[in-house]
Amino acid sequence: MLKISADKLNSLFDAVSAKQSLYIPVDRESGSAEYRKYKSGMEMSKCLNTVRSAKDFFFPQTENLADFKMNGKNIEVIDVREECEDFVIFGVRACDARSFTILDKVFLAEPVDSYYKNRREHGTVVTMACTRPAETCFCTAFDIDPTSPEGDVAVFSDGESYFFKPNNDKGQAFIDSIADMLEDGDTAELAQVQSNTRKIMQMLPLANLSTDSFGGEKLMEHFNSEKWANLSESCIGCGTCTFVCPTCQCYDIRDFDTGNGIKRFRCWDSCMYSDFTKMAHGNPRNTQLERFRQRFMHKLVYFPANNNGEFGCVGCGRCLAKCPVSMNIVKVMKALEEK
Amino acid sequence: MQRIGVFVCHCGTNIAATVDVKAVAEALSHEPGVVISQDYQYMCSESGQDLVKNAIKENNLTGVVICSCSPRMHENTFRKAAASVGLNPYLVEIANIREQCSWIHKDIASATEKAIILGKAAVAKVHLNTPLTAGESPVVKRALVIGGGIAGIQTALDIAEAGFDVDIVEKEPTIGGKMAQIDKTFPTLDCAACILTPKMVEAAQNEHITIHSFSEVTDVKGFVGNFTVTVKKKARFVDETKCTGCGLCTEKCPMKKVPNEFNMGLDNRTAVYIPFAQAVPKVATIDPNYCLMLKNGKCGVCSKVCSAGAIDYKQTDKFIEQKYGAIVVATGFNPIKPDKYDEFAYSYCPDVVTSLELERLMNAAGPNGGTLLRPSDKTHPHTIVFVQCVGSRCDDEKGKPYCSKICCMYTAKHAMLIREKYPDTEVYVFYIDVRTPGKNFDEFYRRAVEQYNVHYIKGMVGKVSPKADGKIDVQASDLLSNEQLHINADMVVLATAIEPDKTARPLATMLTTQMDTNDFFTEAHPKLRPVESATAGIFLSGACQGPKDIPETVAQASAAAAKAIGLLCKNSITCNPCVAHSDELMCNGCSSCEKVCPYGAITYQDKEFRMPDRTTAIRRVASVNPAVCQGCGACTVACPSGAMDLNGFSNSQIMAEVDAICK
Amino acid sequence: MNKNQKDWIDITSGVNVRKCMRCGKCSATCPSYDEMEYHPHQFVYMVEKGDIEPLLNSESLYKCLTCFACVERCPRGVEPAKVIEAVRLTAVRQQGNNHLIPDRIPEMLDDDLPQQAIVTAFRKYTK
Amino acid sequence: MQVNENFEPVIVAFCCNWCSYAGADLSGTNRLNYPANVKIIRVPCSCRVNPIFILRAFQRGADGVIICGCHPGDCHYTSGNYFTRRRITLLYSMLDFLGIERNRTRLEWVSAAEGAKFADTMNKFVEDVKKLGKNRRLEDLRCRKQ
Amino acid sequence: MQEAMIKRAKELLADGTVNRVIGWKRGEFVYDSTPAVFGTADEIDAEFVFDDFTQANVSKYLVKESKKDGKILAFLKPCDTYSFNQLVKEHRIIRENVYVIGIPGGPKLDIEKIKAKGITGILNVKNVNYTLEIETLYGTEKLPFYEAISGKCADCKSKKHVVYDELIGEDGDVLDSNRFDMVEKLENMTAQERYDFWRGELSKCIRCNACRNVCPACTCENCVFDNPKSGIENKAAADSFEENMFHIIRAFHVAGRCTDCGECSRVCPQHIPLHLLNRKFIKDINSLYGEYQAGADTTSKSPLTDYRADDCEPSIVHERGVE
Repeated sequence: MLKISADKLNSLFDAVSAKQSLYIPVDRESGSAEYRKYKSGMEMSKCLNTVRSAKDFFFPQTENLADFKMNGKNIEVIDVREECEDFVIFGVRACDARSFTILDKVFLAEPVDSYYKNRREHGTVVTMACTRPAETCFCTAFDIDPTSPEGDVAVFSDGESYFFKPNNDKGQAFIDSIADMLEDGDTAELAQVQSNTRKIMQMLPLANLSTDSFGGEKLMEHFNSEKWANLSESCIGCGTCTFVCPTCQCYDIRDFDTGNGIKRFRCWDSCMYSDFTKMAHGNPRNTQLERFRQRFMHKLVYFPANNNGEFGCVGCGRCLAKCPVSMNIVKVMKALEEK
Repeated sequence: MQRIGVFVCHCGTNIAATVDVKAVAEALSHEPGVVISQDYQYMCSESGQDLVKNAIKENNLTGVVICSCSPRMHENTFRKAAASVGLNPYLVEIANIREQCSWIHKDIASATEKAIILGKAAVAKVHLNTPLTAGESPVVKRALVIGGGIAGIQTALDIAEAGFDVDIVEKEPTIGGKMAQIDKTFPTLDCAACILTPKMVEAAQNEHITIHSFSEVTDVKGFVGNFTVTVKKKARFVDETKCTGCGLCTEKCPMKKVPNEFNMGLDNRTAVYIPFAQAVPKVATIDPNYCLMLKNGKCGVCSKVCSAGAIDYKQTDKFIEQKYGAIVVATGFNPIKPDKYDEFAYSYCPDVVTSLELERLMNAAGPNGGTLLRPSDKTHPHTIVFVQCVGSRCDDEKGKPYCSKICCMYTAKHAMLIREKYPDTEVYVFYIDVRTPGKNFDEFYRRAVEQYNVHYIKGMVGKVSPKADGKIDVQASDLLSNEQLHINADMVVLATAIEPDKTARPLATMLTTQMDTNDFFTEAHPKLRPVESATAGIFLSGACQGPKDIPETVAQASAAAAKAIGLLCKNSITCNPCVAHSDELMCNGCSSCEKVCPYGAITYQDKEFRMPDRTTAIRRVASVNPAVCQGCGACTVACPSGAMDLNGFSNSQIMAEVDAICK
Repeated sequence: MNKNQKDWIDITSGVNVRKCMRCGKCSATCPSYDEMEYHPHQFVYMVEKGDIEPLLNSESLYKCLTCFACVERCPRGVEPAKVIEAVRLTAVRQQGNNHLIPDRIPEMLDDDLPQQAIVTAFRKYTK
Repeated sequence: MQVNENFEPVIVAFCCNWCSYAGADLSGTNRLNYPANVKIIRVPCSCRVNPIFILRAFQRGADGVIICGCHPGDCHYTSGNYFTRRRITLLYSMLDFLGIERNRTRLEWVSAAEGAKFADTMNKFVEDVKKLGKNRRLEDLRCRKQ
Repeated sequence: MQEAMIKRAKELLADGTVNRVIGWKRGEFVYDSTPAVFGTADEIDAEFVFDDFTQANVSKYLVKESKKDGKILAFLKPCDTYSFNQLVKEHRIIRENVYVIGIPGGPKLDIEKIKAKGITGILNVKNVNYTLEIETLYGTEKLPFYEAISGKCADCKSKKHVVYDELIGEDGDVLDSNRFDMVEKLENMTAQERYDFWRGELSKCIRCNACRNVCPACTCENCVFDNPKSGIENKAAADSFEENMFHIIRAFHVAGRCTDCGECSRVCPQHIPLHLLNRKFIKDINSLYGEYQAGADTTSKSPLTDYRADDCEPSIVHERGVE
């Protein structure tokens, strides 16, 4: 496998960012990490994951869709779409990499979301295999192997070097573009690292979390469960879980009157919000119980029902860490499992 | 879809000279919703108004924008014009392009640009205007006067004269107030009782006036035109309807050592008493703190001698509830007690008296039958010192920061009366300033000095020391001769400050009216609305609003009556429709709005609501009484959820104006 | 007018002399009145005018017993005794002028002098 | 600071109906000039001005916002401007805390008789805002004029 | 403490004083307790937890809970009692329906602080003489207790319970905290520095509304930012202005009502120091209009619904500090 020694990683970043935008996870002062556009000298974060997921690159929180201009009493529609420039996201974890597959099922299915597609086509996802999973990780429950991530290119580290493995043509092209900086490497040490990580994965507190009792066929059983009342009781109805979630894909479309024209934009929405699904007649989901149930039913039942059994969760653990009241999908799954 | 008409006025050349009115009309014609945009020489003229009216009719307009002078000039004119052709008057907006544009700018280009922007803001606002209808609220044709002094009596008589029923609530057993205690009045020196008591009788006999003596207001609900007031009639243990006022009980009552309030405690009365001979109602009252029967169940003399059978030891407080359209506050004043001023020896020297005490000492119905004698040894005083500004104009917690206004004049009166009746008496008046603004006031004061030879000394008394020989050493400064004086006096009279009655503050709370830091009621406007409180339907009469002499009090009493009559004449009150209203679905009942409402227009109700989850819930929500709300909008900002909004100046309307201006 | 001196007296006394309404109650109440060339109300008035030099040169400074009767009775809270004290301090601090020297106090004592005055004097001049 | 002579700020003035709006009228009646940049919005009382309106103005392109009300103690509604004074003092202090230039905001008391004061106040305010230049710290880029 | 609370809760359930208990429920890990209502002694025995990580302020839940049938037992830390009182004052909580037991407050631990030290795979945290022994998948780590205490506890304003029906443990005092230090530090910066500081912070905002939804002062039926009729509704900050707008208006709406409980900063997933905005208002109110602590009582007038004729003029903002 081609590799680069760890001390040369930044020169690789310099080379990549000279040709296209490069985003890497960077530590913030407060200890957490976020993706930033690479500038020379930036250190890649050693954190397991960023607070916000990598979905932002393809599905940003707000996005201008179109403009309307009023000319006297006439309205002109202006398409604001521009061809997206090529960019690379480096250091995406296996969970976030899987989330793109899930988002693709939503946005690239007919009718194709051209805004999403535009970004997806121009983005190269370089993933990074995990070596130090956290107690909140449960990606294995969704058949994700964090030691061998998906993405266009997978990168592995044995501590000394970074190894590059292409997962598809786009990945191969990326490796080709940097081939002159890479050298052949011995992957023996790497295998050892991978097997160590797999052992740790089995020791994780959530290692035994099972999805067996979920899926499309469990609809009525779970929908009518009496446990929702108790589970949703503590939910404060904020959108933290949805906004840090790599797979949540709901959005709202709004018109903003700037005073000299209308900007139509979309922005993330959260099924936890009281005005989600509010329509002219009112709102079919009026209580936090219904909204709370919706979020988890969607991830664990409705989504697999429509997508060949694939769940709408990748086990990244962000919602476990960030929920203000520590109510999360794991607690929901465990509660619903109990008979 | 809105159909808005824009009308740009030239105002002769007032506007047209600096604003290109044609350009304004042209520019505004392109605004959304505008279907007609015209300019005219004088829009406020009859033909100009006709232009607007015809345009409304012909184009079926839903909103009108007039670009003209200040809305303070002609808003009403154009609203009336719109209303005359069936357009709700509140769908008219004015863009002020004269006072706030053409008159202040010289450059035609920038003035025109600004006029267009102001016009656009008005168009943006009128898009969001809603038809408003002035609500009506019925007026109960009855007035309540709180306080039965000269102010209350005068107000009640004037209102009754106009044919409306009036109730007087007086906390003492008789009406009459402070004036009844006064001997003579300045500057005419006529007898106070001679001019007051006929008015008291007139009030008692007037078919429109009901007097609730020995009563207090305990609760006020409601709002202008429709107050509900609870009055407590305190038990007087005498049936008012039976008592003939013969006074036999007061003669026979064995308990004769009760300090007589009417004579300022300078003599005694009986436990069952009639405050004074001309009391109205002339009904006896039993003082439960002294009556032997009520205290220990042994006596019953009054009951035995009363041929009318009016004595009722079992009587209890009674509460009566009555509706009123208007309330007049006439709670009056009291002189302060100067006992905190050790240097004046008031609390331990009986010959140091207050001016009101002197009134009683000199009064024919007073403790000495009208002969001025020293309280201590009943001898005739030969040297009397008057001390001015006792407790007035003070910067400390003992006194009052204000001038009590009446002391200079009544002291001149006292000095003059004493000099006239007892020419052998030397009278000294120590003053800081002599304040005599008033008709014939300064002349009166000068007469005291020039004709009656009263010694006016500029300076203050520093110490009053009673001496062993019964004389009083008065140590004072004479600032003009720059020396310290010692006067060997027989009596010292303190012109004490006056303060609002103690009942005023709790009453103000009940009435939701405002008070200043001295507990005087605050008038709605110090110049233009001096007899109205800021709370609609509550009027102020007499010294409860500030220190006043009798003529001023009577003048204000009649003014308050006129205002009350003006209200009572109406069958209903047209309310300002630009008032606040609360969206009950949004209100969370936190009470922030209520706390900032200067009018007490906001109340809370527990209301049942159908909740989104199809259950019903009882929620506490605010509601605004449109008859009371004056439309300031303080509540709209206090409300964090935006449940409160203001008609005519709604959040969305103001934001639309902001947007249009910043565009 | 010596503005600095006036400001200094305003600051050291902490008194706002403009609050005085010229009622003269301070002088009316003053036990040392007859001893004084300038009386309490004059102190206040003259300080307000900035006419301080005559006060500094007057024996009246030392006649004030600091009994605080004027402070107690002033209806406006002007505190004349503090003004006098501040003027006195001004004089005391002008070394070599006419202020009293502590050593000379014992010889000035006589039986008629109130006890309070002695105590006050010691307090004032032993600084 | 450099003053851009060509910069014409957008100034929103909220004036209470009873004092300041009348004061503004009076400055017109007396032909006292002040810059055309100032556009007045009439409100019943200064206490009607919601902080949201002020932010909204900045969002939409205002460079300065001034509120004018009756002098404390003279409020037509007796207490409205006292509430205004507290609210707006705190709001302005908060804007200052967030690093928004303090001279972009002002609260002044102008009575119905103070036509001259109104004009002076506006002249001074416009001058101050001109020194600051365009509002960049509290604008909404989407609303910027193209 | 936990045992004493459980014992008392069961007693009060048993004697019928209350029919529910609000407290905290044990989570998946050592640190992730969730506020919860318990209906039976068995539930309490099984899941009730109170330890160094139970930080959440449960008073806001009582807005709804106090309107249900029967009385609920609430365990309130000192800071929570201020929120509770303020909500009672605003008629949001029906006081009679809540039985309040005052319990000792922090300092509580913040797991995010531990994680920020690079410690991951946390399986257990033990407090041994104020040194945290943190058992992880990658070995045991040690950390001084005070390096991991929650931001809201570090600036604790009061250990006093301003309302309670009974106390477990002792009542404390109002503290002399340094909670305004950071506000002051910012005030002493230049306007440009302050602007840069806040841009840096507020640009992180993802408008998840956690700060608002957890805030005990934010109990509007419908927030202006959720209400299309308000004209300022927005779901996401599409522009830096909207970030400013949301946080300025939110802080303004709770000004004079915010008890400084610190929940907003605790729950912010992006660690924005939102409490500084509220503290700025509190500091201004204290210095301009007299000391005021929201929630300290249920009768006083909030400084924004009150005034004095001699209040300072707004020009004070222009005159003080650094431009």
